[in-house]
Amino acid sequence: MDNLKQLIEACVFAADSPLSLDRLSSLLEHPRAEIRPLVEELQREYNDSGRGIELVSVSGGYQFRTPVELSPWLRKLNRERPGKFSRAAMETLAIIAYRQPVTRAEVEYLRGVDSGGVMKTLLEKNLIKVLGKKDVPGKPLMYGTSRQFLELFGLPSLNELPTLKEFSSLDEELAEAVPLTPETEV
Amino acid sequence: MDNLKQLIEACVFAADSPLSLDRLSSLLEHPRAEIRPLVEELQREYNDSGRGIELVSVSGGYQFRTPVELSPWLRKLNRERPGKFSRAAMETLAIIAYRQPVTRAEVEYLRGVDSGGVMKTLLEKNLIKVLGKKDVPGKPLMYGTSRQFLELFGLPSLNELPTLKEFSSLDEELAEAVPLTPETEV
Amino acid sequence: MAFEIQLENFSGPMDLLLHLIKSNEMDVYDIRIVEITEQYLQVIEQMKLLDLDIAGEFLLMASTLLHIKSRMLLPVSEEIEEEEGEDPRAELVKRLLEYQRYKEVAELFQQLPQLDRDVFSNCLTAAELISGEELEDAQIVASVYQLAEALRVLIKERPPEVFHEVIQESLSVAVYIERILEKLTSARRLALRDFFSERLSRSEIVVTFLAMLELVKMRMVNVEQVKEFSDIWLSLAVPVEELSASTSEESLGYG
Repeated sequence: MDNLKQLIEACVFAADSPLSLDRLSSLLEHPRAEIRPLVEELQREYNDSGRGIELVSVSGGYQFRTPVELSPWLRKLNRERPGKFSRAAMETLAIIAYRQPVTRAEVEYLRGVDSGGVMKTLLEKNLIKVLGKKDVPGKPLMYGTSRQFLELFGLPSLNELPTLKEFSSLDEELAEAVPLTPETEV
Repeated sequence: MDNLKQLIEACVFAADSPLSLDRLSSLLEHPRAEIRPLVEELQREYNDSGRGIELVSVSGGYQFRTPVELSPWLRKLNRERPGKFSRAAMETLAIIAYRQPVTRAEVEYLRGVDSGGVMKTLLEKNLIKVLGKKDVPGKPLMYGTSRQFLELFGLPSLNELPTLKEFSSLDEELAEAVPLTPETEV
Repeated sequence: MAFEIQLENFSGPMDLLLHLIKSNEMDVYDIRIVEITEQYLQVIEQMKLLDLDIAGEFLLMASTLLHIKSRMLLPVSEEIEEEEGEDPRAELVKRLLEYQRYKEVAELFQQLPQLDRDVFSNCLTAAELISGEELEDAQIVASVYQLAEALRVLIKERPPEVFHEVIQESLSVAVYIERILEKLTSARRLALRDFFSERLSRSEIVVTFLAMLELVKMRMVNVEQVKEFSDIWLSLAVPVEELSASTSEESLGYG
């Protein structure tokens, strides 16, 4: 049914965050089994042909995004630029991503620095969230990464985080795929 | 040049407002005369074939939108979105979560506005529930949060609800590290 | 040996330490503690000479290093060995190794394609993309944290008020709605903070805040925040001519 494919395309396009198969299924009142092959068909159409829009799997859902290789042109497009992450922020984010659920004290032990300010910033940016309280004296809060974290880095799920061992090799691949144009002070 | 068409597609897609031929021309450093036929080609591809996305001309520029006839389906997209609340709902939910059991009058006292509508919505969404009647004249209903509330915010139990104090501790340490204004000696 | 080192280039003492170990081509598993401690202290000293504030964490690490150094120089008594394990460096090494992993991941994260930096999605809201759709309520995506935070910050900035002084002032939301609209009529667009002058009392802040929420609910005011951390901006969502008609006290239901 062609109309269903059209609807899927429109929904994924109009949604303001990645749409999961489950949500598509409940929105369009069709079983996942009918929707999945159509999504895959759309992915083939968009991703195979040097188009300006790709249909990617991210954060447990589907979303249209532009291909990485076009980024130099697209950066000029919108006035609002995202803030760059400080090294402290990235380090903290990495620790939280891999060790979640993790307390502030654990993060600070590893980094050797007070990390309250950085963690507050990450909370405000919605990149991390409170998962609960740890069942130890003082009941400290435990933190983990959020859906927005996956969206930011285009990760389909937390399982897709680069494994700690493999990153040195992955590094090289990435360096090839994305020539590290030294951020010419945008 | 196919790559130019790809770039046009990506730019129109990612722009935060409709893109005019002039803007496209200056962004992509190609004359309008080269860009226009490619835009028209894209329009034919998108608009002729019952797709879920259309390339339309709006306010002097081009923009991707969904076809009008699909809007009844897409409207549900906004409304059903879980975890997206108006400020009023968020505020009410926070009050109920932290002060439960709480009556409607108490919520309204704290918020300073009528909250019947918001609370009805929260009841319909199963995020709050009636806990019983308060033993005061008039026997008003008392409300609290539901299991769905915990699920939505990913909390194992109400005990894990972070206190405001805990959040602000992230702040205080920051203030200590960087004394901004010597408050004591003013 | 001259050090061209600036403390602020390091995200913390672990980072500095790792840098020293690497530039001395040492094995993390076998740190030459005397050498490293000396160099570390030199860096700190230089910073002191330049009269730079050295964060406590850097000093804490210095004392940890000194402690390890002294333990390594002293003959090990059995008691201490039982208490702290064989190699006084062991814990630090473990921390360094783990820290190093995350430091590398952090660098990898920097290289991953980032949304809005390397890849882009359509950044408009659903209401703008769906043809034939009127703009829905200006809804704000937020967690409980964001909301509580907004209010807390506003209240925190006030000087403490005297308690027990119950002022039964009738602060009417409607009056504050009028004030906000007046300001917005002349200025068109104002930052949220512009509405909270120094002189406002706590209750006035709350009422002003409520008035804003009410205006957003009535779709008379747009609230926007162009990016994280930037100011929140308010602007009129309706033509000025329509204002007087819609905000009389009765229509709001506030007496």
